[in-house]
Amino acid sequence: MRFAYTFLAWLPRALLVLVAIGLLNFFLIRLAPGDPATVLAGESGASDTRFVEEIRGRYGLDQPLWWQAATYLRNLATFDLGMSYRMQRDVADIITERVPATLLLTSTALTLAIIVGTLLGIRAARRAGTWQDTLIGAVAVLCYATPVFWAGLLLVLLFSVSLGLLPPFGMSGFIRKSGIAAALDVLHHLVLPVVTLALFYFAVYVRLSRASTLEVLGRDFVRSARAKGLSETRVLYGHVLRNSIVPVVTMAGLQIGQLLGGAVIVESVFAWPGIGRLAFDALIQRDYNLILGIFFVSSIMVVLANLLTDMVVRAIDPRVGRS
Amino acid sequence: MEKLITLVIAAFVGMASLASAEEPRRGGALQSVLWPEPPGIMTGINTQSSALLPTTKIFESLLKYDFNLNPKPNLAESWEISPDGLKYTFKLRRNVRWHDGKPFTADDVVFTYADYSIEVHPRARQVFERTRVSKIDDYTVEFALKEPFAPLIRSFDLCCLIVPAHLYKGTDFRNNPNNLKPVGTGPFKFKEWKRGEYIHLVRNDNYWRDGLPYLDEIYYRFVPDAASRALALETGQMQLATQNDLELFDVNRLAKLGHLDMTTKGWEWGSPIVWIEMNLRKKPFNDKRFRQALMYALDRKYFRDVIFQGSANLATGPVHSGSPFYEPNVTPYVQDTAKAEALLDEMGLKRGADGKRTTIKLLGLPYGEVWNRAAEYTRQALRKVGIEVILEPSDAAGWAERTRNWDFEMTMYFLTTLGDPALGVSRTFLSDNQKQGVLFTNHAGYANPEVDALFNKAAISTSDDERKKLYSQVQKILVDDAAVLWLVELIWPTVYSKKLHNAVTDASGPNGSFAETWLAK
Amino acid sequence: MALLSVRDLKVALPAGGDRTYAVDGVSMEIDRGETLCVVGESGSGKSLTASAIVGLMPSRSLKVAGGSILFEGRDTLRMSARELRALRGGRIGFVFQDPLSSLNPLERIGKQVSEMLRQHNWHGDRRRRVIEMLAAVQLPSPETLVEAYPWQLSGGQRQRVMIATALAAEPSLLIADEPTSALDVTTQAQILALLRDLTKRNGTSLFFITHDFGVVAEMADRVAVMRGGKLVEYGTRNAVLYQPREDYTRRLLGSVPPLEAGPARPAGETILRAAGLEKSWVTRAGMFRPGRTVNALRNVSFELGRGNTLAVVGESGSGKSTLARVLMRLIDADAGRVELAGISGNYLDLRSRELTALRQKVQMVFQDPYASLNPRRRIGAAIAQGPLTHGEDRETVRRHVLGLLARVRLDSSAAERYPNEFSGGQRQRIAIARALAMRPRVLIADEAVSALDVSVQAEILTLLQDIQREEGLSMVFVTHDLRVAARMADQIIVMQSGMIVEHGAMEEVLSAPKHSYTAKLINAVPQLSSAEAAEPPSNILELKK
Amino acid sequence: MRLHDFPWRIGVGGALLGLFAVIAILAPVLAPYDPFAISGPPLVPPNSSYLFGTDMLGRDVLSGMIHGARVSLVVGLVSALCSAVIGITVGAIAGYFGGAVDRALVRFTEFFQVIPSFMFVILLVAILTPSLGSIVAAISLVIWPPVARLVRSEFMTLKTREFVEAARSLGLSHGAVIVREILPNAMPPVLAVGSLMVATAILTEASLSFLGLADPNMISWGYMIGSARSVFRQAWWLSIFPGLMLFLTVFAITLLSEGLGDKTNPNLRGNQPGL
Repeated sequence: MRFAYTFLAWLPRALLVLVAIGLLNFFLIRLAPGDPATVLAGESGASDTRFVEEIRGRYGLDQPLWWQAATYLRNLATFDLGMSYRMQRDVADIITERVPATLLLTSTALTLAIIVGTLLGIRAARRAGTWQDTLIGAVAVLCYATPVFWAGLLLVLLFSVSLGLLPPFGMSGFIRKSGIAAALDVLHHLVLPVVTLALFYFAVYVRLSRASTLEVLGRDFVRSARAKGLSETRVLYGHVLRNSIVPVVTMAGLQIGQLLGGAVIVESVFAWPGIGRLAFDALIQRDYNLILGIFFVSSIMVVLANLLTDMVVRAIDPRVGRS
Repeated sequence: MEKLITLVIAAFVGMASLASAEEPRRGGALQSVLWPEPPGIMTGINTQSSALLPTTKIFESLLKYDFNLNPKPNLAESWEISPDGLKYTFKLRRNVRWHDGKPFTADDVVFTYADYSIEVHPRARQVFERTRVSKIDDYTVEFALKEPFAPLIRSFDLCCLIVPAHLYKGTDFRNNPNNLKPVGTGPFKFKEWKRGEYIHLVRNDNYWRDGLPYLDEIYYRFVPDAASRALALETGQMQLATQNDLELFDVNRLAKLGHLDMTTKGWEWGSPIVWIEMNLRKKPFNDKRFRQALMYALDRKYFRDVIFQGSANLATGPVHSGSPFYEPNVTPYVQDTAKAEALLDEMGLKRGADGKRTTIKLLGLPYGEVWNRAAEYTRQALRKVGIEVILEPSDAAGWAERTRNWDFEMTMYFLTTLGDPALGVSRTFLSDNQKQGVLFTNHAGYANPEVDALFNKAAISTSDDERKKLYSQVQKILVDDAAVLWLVELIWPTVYSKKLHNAVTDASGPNGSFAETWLAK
Repeated sequence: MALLSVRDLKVALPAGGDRTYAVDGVSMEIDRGETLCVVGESGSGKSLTASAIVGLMPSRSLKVAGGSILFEGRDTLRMSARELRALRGGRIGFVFQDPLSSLNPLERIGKQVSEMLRQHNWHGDRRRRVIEMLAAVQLPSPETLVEAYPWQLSGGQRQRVMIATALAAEPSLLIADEPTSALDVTTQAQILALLRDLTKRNGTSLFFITHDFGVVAEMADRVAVMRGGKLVEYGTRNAVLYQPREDYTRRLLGSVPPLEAGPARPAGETILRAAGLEKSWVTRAGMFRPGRTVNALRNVSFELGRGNTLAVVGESGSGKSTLARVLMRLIDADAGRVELAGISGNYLDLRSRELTALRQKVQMVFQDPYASLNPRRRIGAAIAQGPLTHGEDRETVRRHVLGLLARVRLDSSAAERYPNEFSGGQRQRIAIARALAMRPRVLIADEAVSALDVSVQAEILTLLQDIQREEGLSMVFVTHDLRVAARMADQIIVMQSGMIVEHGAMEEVLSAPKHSYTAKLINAVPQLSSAEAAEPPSNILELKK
Repeated sequence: MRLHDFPWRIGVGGALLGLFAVIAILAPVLAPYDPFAISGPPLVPPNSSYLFGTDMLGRDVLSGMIHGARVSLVVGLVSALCSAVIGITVGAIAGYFGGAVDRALVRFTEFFQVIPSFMFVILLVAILTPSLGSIVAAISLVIWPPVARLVRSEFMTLKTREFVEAARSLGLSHGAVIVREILPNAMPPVLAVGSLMVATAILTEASLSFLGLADPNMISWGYMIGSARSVFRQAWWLSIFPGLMLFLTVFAITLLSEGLGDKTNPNLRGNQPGL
């Protein structure tokens, strides 16, 4: 029952946020100089007033702003994200086509980073003050300080240009294979981008889980657990982990929402056909419906991530929301 | 490892081509690339460069043009122009069928030029609004003009391919369902478009030139980044790449590989020129000496060799060197900083205490690293003669917005000057073409009655010799006046596998119909 | 042979500390079924000795440097880690001080107790054993309690769970490190009785650590007094309590205020009158849960005579702290009047800008010396803060501060130093100086001494009494410790869940409490004299005065 | 403070940062060439006259790297400062006053988290057109929430502390209590997170420049790497060395912030703002 309650409490606020964000984005985008018509005119190397008027008319860009906002919200309610001006296709189709690539990349990277980061963080906390702690801490700082795009370029230079082990770009080979071969091919292409993105997230979770584990290790109930004769491992994974994982879960929830941000860079470096790079191009080309569509999808991801985190935290710590 | 593969292939290919004589082979699949993925491939409606490649394989134009832009027969067998240059009559081929089996007749031609192109294509509108198109009989069409318009004969090219009247007449052209699976008369039929992956064209078996085309099918694949495209060419997975598909560095590198070849021909119909436009409404740009000083300050060889990596020629004036109306002997403006400084002093723009004469702003073209470097070099060169340049950043939309609204001091960009000065050159300099808010018009605000007169006279004259004399005079005036800072003529290289023959056969180059193109084993 | 005998135990402090050994050559013994009380002030090393027995040193930097600990014939200092783990919980149970944080907040009670049984492979039905133990420690409805979480239980209940866990595997020794210091006095009495009963019934020896001699009197068979890591006195309960050989023990015994009213002062004319004070907290109503209301003050009225001290006594949650903060206008009461001589009308109605007059008449001293001083501000500036805010000029304030430092027996160099360079007692003196700087007519002390060691407590109480006498201060003295109240106050009010259940002169209330709750409180106070001494040695009488 | 426990992190981090600050300030003197001037043939690999080679136009990479320090440190410090000011104000008010004010400000802070911060920065810079000012403004506007969250939680714990009640009972106004009593005690963790802000701001500016959204009149490391993308396989030195400078600067700042963090409260929550 409790989770139904959290969902019901979450729903109205989430809808409000989505609408508010939708409107904010709607007006923000239009602040950028130029509109789709000018971009299309510029690109086709030929234009006259009738050409530009005709485009504006067709996409309703000549309507008063408030009317455009109203239609945008009305469409949003029915999940109709409108047409992409540049690609002449339904935004929903484009996103459903490109989102899997981003999700595949970012979720793998984040999961990898969380698991490895948290375990190493616990190891560092358990061996606090020893060389292991300092080593892990140093590696974490190194990864955190490495700019994502530079790490990507270095990995490509090392593993694909000089060693030729891994493909430098794209999500699949030039000619698409099918079935298992296609899956393997994608995995083969996935390695470098995931490692690049995971390196950055990894650093965050090592420091976070180390700090959190250290804090919990100092609490009285750990001493009581030891007084029961429990071995250090059982104390750590039986009692400490459950308490120290809460900040990690909260940070993970926060970062799920930020996945799109990290993806922009990695997808640009590795030409990964995801919505990160698509969002950047759409913004530059003032493809209003497409960029608003992507923002909308990413806000849904953020709002869902908040719900998920909230539920997971309540599952771990029943006091939340009760006291 | 990679280097190894390419050597092996090169050796193998070398042997194969020696063995078979120049006998064209029937069959095979051409793998080529397309980026960015075009919104659509319906001629007239989708005019982006990436849309032209597949469109020109499906649809055909009345005429073709050789490398010197001389018209050659295509869907039109023959044509006559009346002595007073007011009537153009075309005799059409008889045995041509649309992909859906319907016969190709004069109705299609009349519909294309009188109705369809005028509605959808801005450039076609400028030309064919002057003509009255009428059907003499099923296979004869006549274009009537109120006053002679010499460039008309060079306008029956890529801009207006013939569309099937029976499928489009009376419909909403932009939302016509056939746009998604276009029906043309060309050597290849539309098979499939897998969004995000490729466009697949297959041979049109009952094409009107029997025995053609040689190729079974063509794949245009969407590969998002230049480096992958270069890799695909290198490894032989792909046989053709053109225009902006490759980074300039890769073009030079690939061209030297054994199994690949490179040509710069095939873009004559476009003839793109790069220049810096100045807002003549503002000081000090309205002073000819300042503009000349800028020309003397810039080293155009550096633009050609370093910035465009040799994929360019020096531009001397408004008309492309490949055009029949080109006038070579105009003021040469070879880099001469001393002369530039002299001109600036003469103007009274002395060097201040900090060595600066004045500060001006340059709006760079936001289309990638090459253009950023071009802007950075310009600033560097002008700084040597005491002119401080502030680079104004923008993105594609921002640039278009500011340029069309005359909101700039200097802006750099390139523009296709097309087959005929009346089509692609005069629009930039005619004083009555100052349309604020419209891109690629006379943004600079150049106004010279003499130039206006010359351009208008040349446009309606019927004799090529007279037009040549008039355009030579115009070029001399414009260059001396330094109306714009001409830099280089862009070259769009086409890199192709040696196994691929007859890919670039006329002025349309890779945008040709590929009817005679064939692929060795 | 003794169950546990500690021989010449030494625990070394990390280099650079103020002394080399935290525990310096301590020896003591416990026989089967016997209770040894180890008593001493903070820093005496009593907890470290207990930790050394089971090898659970609080930090890696503290190492056992010598001696031996024989338990059931084997030296725990030479045991392997695995053997030590079998000992902990299996043969030696542990109960810690703060019940609120000694249980894993995210684990159910049943699981935490049965974990002890699983660890020491208790053969037989573990769930039945858990319920049996929960019942043994007198917890209500054990079956439902097994599924409950720690935060759903009170402090006393959680301590019972700790005891149930510690004794679950039938250890032969139970170490209790100040198990009741964090509890209310009534709950403390129940827990002490429970421990006595369980250890006596099962023949479990009890290693009981405390700082309260009253508790020692009730629990101990043998007593060890420790100071600065050394064993100061060791002997049977009666010998140590009633014939202490060391004067340090005598001084400790002397500083425990007996439960007797001090000399009563005449109730002068009223300086502060409170009437009908009401205050309740409402927890925010959730989407589907009604908000819960907690009544902190219900119709509280009292009077304070000039120069008198009114004690406000009650257990935690009785509303005594809320009352103090309402009087200081740190919290706004829901209703009620408070009149102070020199301020017209009910000063609860004064708007925040008009409070300056009140600030100069009423000041407050807080409980935790480590939290009531801003760590980032020098002592002199802290004391001068009040007067400066009220616009007194710097020079007079500076001289006033030096005078106050002398007043609270701190040398003037303290003005330039930071709080972290002072002991708890010294900080409380500084807090008093800060309050006096405003020259208040009324001083409110909220648990002003409960965080201090008993010897330091005595000094502060004496200082407060001297200042009250010299300055003619009236005081409202909030405390949970009846013995402290008895020593300081002329009148007393006893509060229970927000209501005053008893008020009157100190002497009458102590000797003849009208309300049953007051009587319960008085009996619950562990007292030196109340122990059933085998033969009351002569010196008990002197202690009475 | 005895030598051996001198926090090496602060030492190393501080020294490195100091070095970069000196480089930034003395850039014109230190750089062998004018970073914008074409001082040699294009694409020259590292050699004696050009320690780190030349770029596609023939400009000296080393001089570019030295001048690049200016943009990074200016953007880093100014954005961190602005975001700290916004964060502290919002966090202090929310944490100290609680109730409706707190709920409203928390909603406002969450509002900034819904759009991925890096996308939001790109959006703002695209609107304002890339320049040093617009980049700093955009970054400051986006990275303040973590500071606000930390300050709010610090204030919520500190405001219940007795020395705050004592200060109020002495008659100090809310403003004085916030600024003079609570804030000084909240500063150490804020300082630690604040220095992380500098690192994040520098990384964000570099990423923006890498994507091309850079002030064309300034030299920035990210821009140097971004504009060498097409030749990064042939001219590896154009990406490696500017990236190395960027890495070392951020490494130094992170070390410094960890050192500050450890010294003040060892269990700094690793409160790291998402990129």
